[in-house]
Amino acid sequence: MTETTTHENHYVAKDFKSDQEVRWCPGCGDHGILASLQKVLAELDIPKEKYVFVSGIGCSSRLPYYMNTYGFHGIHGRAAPIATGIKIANPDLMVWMMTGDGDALAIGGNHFIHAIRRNIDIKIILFNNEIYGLTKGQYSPTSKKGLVTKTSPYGTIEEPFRIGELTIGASGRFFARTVDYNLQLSNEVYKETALFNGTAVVEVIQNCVIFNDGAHDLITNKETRDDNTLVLRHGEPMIFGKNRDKGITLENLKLKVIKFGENGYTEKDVLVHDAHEPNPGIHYRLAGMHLPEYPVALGVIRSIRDHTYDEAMRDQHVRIQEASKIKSVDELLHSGATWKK
Amino acid sequence: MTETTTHENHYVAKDFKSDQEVRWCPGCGDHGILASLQKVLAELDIPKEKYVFVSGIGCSSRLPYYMNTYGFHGIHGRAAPIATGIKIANPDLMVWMMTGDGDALAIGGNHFIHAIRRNIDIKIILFNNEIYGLTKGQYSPTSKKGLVTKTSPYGTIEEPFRIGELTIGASGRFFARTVDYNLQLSNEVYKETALFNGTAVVEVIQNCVIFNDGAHDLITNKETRDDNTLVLRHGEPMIFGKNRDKGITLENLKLKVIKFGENGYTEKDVLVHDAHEPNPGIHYRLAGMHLPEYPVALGVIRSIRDHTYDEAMRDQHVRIQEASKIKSVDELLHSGATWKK
Amino acid sequence: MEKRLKVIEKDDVVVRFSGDSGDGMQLTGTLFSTTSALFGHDISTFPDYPSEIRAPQGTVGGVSGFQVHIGHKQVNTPGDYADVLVAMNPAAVRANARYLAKGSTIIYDSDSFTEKQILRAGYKSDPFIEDKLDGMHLIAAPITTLVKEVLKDTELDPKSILRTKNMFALGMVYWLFDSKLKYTEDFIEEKFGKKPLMAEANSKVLRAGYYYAETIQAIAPSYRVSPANIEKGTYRNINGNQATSWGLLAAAEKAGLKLFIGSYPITPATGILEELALRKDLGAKSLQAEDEIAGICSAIGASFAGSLAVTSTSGPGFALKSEALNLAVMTELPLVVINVQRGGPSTGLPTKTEQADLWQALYGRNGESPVVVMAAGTPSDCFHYAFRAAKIAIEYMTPVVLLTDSYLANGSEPWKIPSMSDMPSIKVPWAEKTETEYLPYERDPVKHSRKWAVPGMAGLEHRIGGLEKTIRGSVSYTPENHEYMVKIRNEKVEAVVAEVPDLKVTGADNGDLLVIGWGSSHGHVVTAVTELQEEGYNVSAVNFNYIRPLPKNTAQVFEGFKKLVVCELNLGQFANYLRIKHQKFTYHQYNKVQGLPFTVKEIKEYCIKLLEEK
Amino acid sequence: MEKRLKVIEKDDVVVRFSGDSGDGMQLTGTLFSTTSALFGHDISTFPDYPSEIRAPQGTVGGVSGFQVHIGHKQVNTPGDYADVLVAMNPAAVRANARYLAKGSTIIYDSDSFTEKQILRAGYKSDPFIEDKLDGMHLIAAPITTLVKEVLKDTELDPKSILRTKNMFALGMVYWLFDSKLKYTEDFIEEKFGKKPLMAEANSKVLRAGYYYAETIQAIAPSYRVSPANIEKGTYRNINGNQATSWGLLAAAEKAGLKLFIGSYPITPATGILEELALRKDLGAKSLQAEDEIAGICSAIGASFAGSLAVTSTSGPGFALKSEALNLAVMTELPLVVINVQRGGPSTGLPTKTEQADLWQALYGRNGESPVVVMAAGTPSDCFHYAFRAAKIAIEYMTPVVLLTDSYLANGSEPWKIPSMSDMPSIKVPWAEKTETEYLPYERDPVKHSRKWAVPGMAGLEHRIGGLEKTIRGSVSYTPENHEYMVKIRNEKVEAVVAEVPDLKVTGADNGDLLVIGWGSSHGHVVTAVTELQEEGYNVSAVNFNYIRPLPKNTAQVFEGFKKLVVCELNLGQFANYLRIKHQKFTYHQYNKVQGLPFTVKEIKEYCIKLLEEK
Ligand SMILES: Cc1ncc(C[n+]2csc(CCOP(=O)(O)OP(=O)(O)O)c2C)c(N)n1
Ligand SMILES: Cc1ncc(C[n+]2csc(CCOP(=O)(O)OP(=O)(O)O)c2C)c(N)n1
Ligand code: SF4
Ligand code: SF4
Ligand SMILES: [Mg+2]
Ligand SMILES: [Mg+2]
Repeated sequence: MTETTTHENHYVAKDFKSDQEVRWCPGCGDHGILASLQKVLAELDIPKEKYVFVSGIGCSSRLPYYMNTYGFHGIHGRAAPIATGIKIANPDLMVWMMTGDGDALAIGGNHFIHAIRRNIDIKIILFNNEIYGLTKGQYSPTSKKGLVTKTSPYGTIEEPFRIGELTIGASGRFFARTVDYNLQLSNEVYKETALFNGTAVVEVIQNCVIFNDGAHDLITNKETRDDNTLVLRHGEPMIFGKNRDKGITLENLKLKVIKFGENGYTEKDVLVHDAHEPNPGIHYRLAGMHLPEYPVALGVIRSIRDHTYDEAMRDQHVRIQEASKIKSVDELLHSGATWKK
Repeated sequence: MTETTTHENHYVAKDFKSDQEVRWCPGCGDHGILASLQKVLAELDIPKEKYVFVSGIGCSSRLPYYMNTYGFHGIHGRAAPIATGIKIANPDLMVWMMTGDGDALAIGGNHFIHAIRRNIDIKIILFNNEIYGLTKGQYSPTSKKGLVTKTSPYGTIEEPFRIGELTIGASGRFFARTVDYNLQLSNEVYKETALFNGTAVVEVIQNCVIFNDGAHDLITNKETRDDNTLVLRHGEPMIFGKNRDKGITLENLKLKVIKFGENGYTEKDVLVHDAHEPNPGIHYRLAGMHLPEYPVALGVIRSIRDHTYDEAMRDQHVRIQEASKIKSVDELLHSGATWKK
Repeated sequence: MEKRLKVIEKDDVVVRFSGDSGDGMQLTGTLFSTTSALFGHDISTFPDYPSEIRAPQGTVGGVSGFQVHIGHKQVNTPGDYADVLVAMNPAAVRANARYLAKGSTIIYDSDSFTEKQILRAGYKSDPFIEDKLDGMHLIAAPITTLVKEVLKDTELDPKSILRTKNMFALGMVYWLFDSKLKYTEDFIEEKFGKKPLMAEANSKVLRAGYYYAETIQAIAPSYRVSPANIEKGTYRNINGNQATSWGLLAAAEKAGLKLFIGSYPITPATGILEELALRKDLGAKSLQAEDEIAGICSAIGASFAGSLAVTSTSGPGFALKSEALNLAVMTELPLVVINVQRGGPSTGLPTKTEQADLWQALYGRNGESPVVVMAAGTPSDCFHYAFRAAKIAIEYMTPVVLLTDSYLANGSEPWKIPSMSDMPSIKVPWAEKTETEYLPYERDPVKHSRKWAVPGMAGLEHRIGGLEKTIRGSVSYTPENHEYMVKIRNEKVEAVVAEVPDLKVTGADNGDLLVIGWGSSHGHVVTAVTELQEEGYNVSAVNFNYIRPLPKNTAQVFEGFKKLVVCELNLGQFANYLRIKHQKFTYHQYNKVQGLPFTVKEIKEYCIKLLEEK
Repeated sequence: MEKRLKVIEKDDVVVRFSGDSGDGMQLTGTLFSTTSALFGHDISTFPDYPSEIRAPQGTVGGVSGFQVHIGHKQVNTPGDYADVLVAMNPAAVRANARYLAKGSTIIYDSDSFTEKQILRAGYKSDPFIEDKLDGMHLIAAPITTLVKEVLKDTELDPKSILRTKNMFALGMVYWLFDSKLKYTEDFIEEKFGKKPLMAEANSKVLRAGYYYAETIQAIAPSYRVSPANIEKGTYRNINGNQATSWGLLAAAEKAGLKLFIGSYPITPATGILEELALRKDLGAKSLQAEDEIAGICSAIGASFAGSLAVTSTSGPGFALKSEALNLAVMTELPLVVINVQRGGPSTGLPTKTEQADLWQALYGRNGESPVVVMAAGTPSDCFHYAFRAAKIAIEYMTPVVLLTDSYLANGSEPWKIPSMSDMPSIKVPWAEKTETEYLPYERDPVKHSRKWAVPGMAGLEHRIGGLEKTIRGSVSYTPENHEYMVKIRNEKVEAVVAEVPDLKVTGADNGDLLVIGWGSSHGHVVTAVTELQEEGYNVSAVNFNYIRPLPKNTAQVFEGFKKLVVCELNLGQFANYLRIKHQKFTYHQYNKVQGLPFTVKEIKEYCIKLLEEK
């Protein structure tokens, strides 16, 4: 991606609004994500024409139409390879991928894990509403077990993927989680995402008001959210709770929620978040925390700078082109064994 | 799967040899896997006609032809959904899936993680030779970074998947690792696999003598293997080394190799393997251990009994059929609003 | 299952807006009528107010309605029965229940279906069940909530906000009918000129309704046929997806097999998976797979294991299944693939109808890959053709592709319920253990089908797969074997002609023009031709439901006519197929690729033109 | 790039077994000859021993050879040049290097290519490079190691074990020629009757060699043409996959674009990805994708971003790409899709040749999905057609499918190296920022192509995708817009006819019979017809390289002949396509589906029969 230099492009969020009317259902979490992204882009110092927004198919995948940048609305599940092709073809572009839980993890699951493994510089924003919105409400690979939907009239019988575990299991170097309408946290997270170099996966807890309303209620409503989420920031202790009286520690090889003052636990027992630790073990566990045993972790959970696929390809090209005697197709055609007639 | 009752079928390994001649290259690790599987099946008390061997495409995927049971040689990457269909259609069958690192993790990656997530009772034997054998030597998603192959003449530039991490990241309940020609360990592992109920993934360290010979040398040759591998058995301490003088402990949130007698470490510091711990954190780390920092773990690393997809479907069918008034298609056709003319 | 229906296609539709007096239904109706009239439709309207000026809110007495009848042809009445009802509350449903056409669409504000309101309307339980409307096409929309959400930042008072609900409903109806918003927007502008807040709010809500309908892919069934000589019997309403699902269940029951469906959701095919997911009571097993490839592969696995296996999808998903479909061709396993066609190419027009996947069904795979191809003609006969597709698949050990489309899938019609005892039997070609070795590719001398041995049968263990193989199932690269197998697979599919009924001609066997349709062209083609006949033209019609193989008497029927015209919703795929199969005839083409079904009128006009040319 | 070659197809082949005196080459040669003769081949053999009885091991002098010439027709000589050389050591290579035909295959025991042995044979470095054999088809097999491994459990002494190496090599050759092992096994049985250990060992090793060749999918190039009127110039050997790859590189250089290939390995197409992976020196970017779908999607992405994008595959992989290919159709982006056909359906015969993916290329997608379809005719003209495919893709903003096949991909021939300055220019239809808004679907009035704006160009930001859309790129469900777009996409592909050269007839423009081929039928069709002409028949030939659109003069050429016959390696796909496009002609068909190319003989025989029928 382009390096951030001095701030020359004085954009405001509105500059990233396209002329197409936004067609999501009123109240859909997607509106929040769009607003936040537009705001973040305006704050970066990158010329508008260098952004490409790529997507698959789904409500979430409509986002590129609303973004006044280059955009490609692909086919279902295939945003990752399309984005990969774009980034390889022109590593100067900043490539964002908009996808849903069905698009990225059902039909697109393979491309998702391979993009992550390759560590190509793509920013993946995964709108997780735990449902297929566009096709009107079938369960998705992240739907909670037992959910009644049109294709599971008696409740689903399969365990959902945990996006963070899957990402890190596929050697993910960057994983973050935010909430659609938590604009402050989202801005922070998207900004870190933009500045990160490599495959970045952001799971956005997104509400589908029509087909799965309230699926995330425990972690989004004002009453319960502070006790049910833990916002991680690099270098800060893992403290959470409405009264900031709870924290995470490690005990018997497992993460554990502790309450300060109970059983002799104090703030000192709390782990400090290190997003840059290469060993994925602890991040895997943090990303996998879920209710009711644990709070859900928000913020940037893992962020490891590693050689990216696009960088490695560029390096290889440079090295080989310097060493090779073949500089043109004519030379290629005449290389090796030839004879004259 | 069929419950193991009294031993009525007095099979010997030869009973599982089909009339087709085995066509793998002499010395190929696949021969070892085949021999071991035939031996294990003979020891189980399951009628031959209840086994189905399903595969994709690759050298490894030829195995079903050599097994005198029902067999289905599918298409590249799709063994998992074929096996899923078979198991759902007839849960009485014991379904084995033979696959390669390309078949399961390149083109078949999505089906692989979804089978694991659903926890359908399929025994997946993944022949990991870190190369595409059948197509004559292109790199695979498990090839070590930098490997020179026909499609990476200047060395690969991508990090490989670690099969164990990927499996557990996809909510895997059973993960084991063995070595093609380590028949004793393999028999042990395949037997546990056969008896396990749910999606079982076994990574077999397999040598392709033609296109990637010696890729696993450090962990297979007599000189170095004992120092480079750790055989895990449930309830036993994690001790390894030619002189059994090394072990694994947890320190600073990370696994650590210790040498008894050095820095005051003794056998007491060593972790004891608990394959049945539901929390995947420690298994994730054990499965991910790799050289040079850690020995490679062999044996059954994780084995968690959970409700399987096929069981859950059966339960749901029983429950709904008991409750429903519709018992035949005639009744269905007349259900709801009808009128007479 | 040949039903003799006089098929009448309505080129017209009746829409009724209904709600409380305060809900603004009169305005809504008027705006819709004017927009339609401006679009060139003929219209006839009928407003009916409650007798009291302010009847008690939420009661049947307080319901205000506005009915609009729009049509391509002259429309003479406001219509007897409504095809689309917009119901702002339960009372509106109650008031209109008996004035609804069979298979009509009801759009309702689900927020207003609270227990209190339901009781107030005089219902005791679920209004739709109580009034036997559960067979209708119900579109629930939380209109109140959505309107509040859209206007959450406005400074309007809550009451004014709620007053815009009618615009939301109107927006949805506009989307259903592909109407333009312009006239209504202009109207709003003018009406609320002095109240910019109100103007903006109404416009916003109107568009929100329109987009909402688009987002949830609301589709109105557009197909209606009324039986003429109605046979005695018990009837019900059924739509195409439901009929397809039930036809498969019927086949499974007849064959004594378990039904398995492995599919991935996709508009407009999802209804089949949804319906069969419900049918666990009848033992149907459904897998919502991770993608279309897994869907078909799981079905192939289930077939190998002895189920009646099905996979359902629409165009893009069908494309993804091509490779695996060939595995079924090669392993010669029974498999029913249902492709509910929609507008293409690529994602195309997901909610619209088209018949442009015929090529793909016939030829969209690598190598010589013969499969049986069929196409249903009306929503209810999807039952019949799904049953037949399954019967052929099992008895011939072959994949069968059944084509339906968006138009059939979402359309519904009254259907005379058949009795299972009248359905033909299905004979499963089970293999049996004998003295001699089981040969997986040994064939029936007539059908060329192989015998089916499934895991669990002792002594019949064997291995098959996608590589070319000998009669014993072992892999073979021998040139002659390959050529033999390529040809015999082809001949097997051709042998299915024995199951294909002769073409029935609507009209005389000879004449000036034969109008040829296939699949869902049925209704429009037959109606157009019947009308032309009544007008004295020498015209007949045939509609193909069996595409590969074609009926035996195809050439013979064609010979009776001076001209042939093929009508289809694509650029001429079936016409070209006929050129291959029956090269000697000259085919005219009448094609339409607009995401819409034919109209009777346009077919008639084209035929008259063709008859006049010499 | 019309080269005037007199194409000679050899219905015969020369095999030479060569090794140290102790390597048992004479026996091997004799066994192979007898097996061939038993199979009905005509043969001619030439054993040549070293002059000394026991020449120094490993030296050229010690080499013992046995040459066999086998053929369908009468074979009069043991052959001048070997097409296949079995070399048990470096000395065998040295001894035979100058007696090898162009593009021949060398199977060698890589274990014996140690530094010592290489030096001993008189080489200083890599024998293949030193003797300029690196353009040959080299099959390295670690025969010594493998033989030891096969016999590791035997009680035979090490020396006897090594003596069986010749059987391993023989097994491999048998696989290459699809021969039966029976005769050799019987021979072994008889010869070693009294030494069961030896008999068993030899049999085992023979089969191991055979299976090894199968496992590594050893394929011998089977295509050879020799230029007749040889033009002056610099020549090289080139095979089809290499020529394809280089043609693409040439197009990228001419267009000033970066070449991008996104592919997944599959026999016999992998060579293209492998070749382009090597070409980082020329800036080619290659992605070995996780599957075929990712391959084509990455190419579509690269195309959107301004590269000359390519994806290569074979039949099953091509099937998987169908859905995404439609995305390129809809977004109207340049894309070259190369399908190296192999025997189908399904996994079929992965190493064998066939022309049965034509339907799939033309019609294997949902909806109305027009793409340009081309087919190369000889290994070297893959260069030309790959270049042309890229030129059309770019200039018309359209996907182009280029069909080659296993026969072309692995076949090689001498090729006159063109100069890049003689290649036609390629004009990229770049969009430019102007006063008016950039309209992504605004079209060139003649070509109907749109303009190409790529990310990074300021002021041309736009959004496209797979839904139907208007000229501005915004989504549209409007019926008329859809119909317009469906038709204009079609017309754009038809407009490519402007780039298609007229058909050239081999022979007179009028006659009794026109023999029609397409793609790789070229050599056999033209040779057969030329021979028939020499024999006095009134026959001509054409071979199609442009399938969609067809050359303008197609009907005109057909009109000149009393009979037409279409020869192709499938059940008649091109013949049926011609029935659609040019219905008025009657087409005879000569089809073969055996995984093998035609032979000249069989085409001639068929033609003569057809000419004799009245
Ligand atoms: C090949 C293909 N299969 C299926 C579909 C139908 N389809 C469109 S979007 C979608 C799922 C959308 O779910 P998700 O990705 O979670 O997006 P959301 O709408 O919830 O944002 C499906 C199944 C399609 N368009 N193409
Ligand atoms: C759809 C499709 N794509 C590609 C191929 C070619 N192909 C066959 S096997 C294979 C990879 C085999 O690798 P792996 O699964 O590791 O098996 P191995 O041969 O190493 O045991 C490939 C790419 C194919 N047969 N089908
Ligand atoms: S259906 Fe759900 S996800 Fe889609 S736009 Fe509406 S609220 Fe959002
Ligand atoms: S190519 Fe490799 S993996 Fe395949 S059979 Fe030979 S040694 Fe085994
Ligand atoms: Mg979703
Ligand atoms: Mg492998």
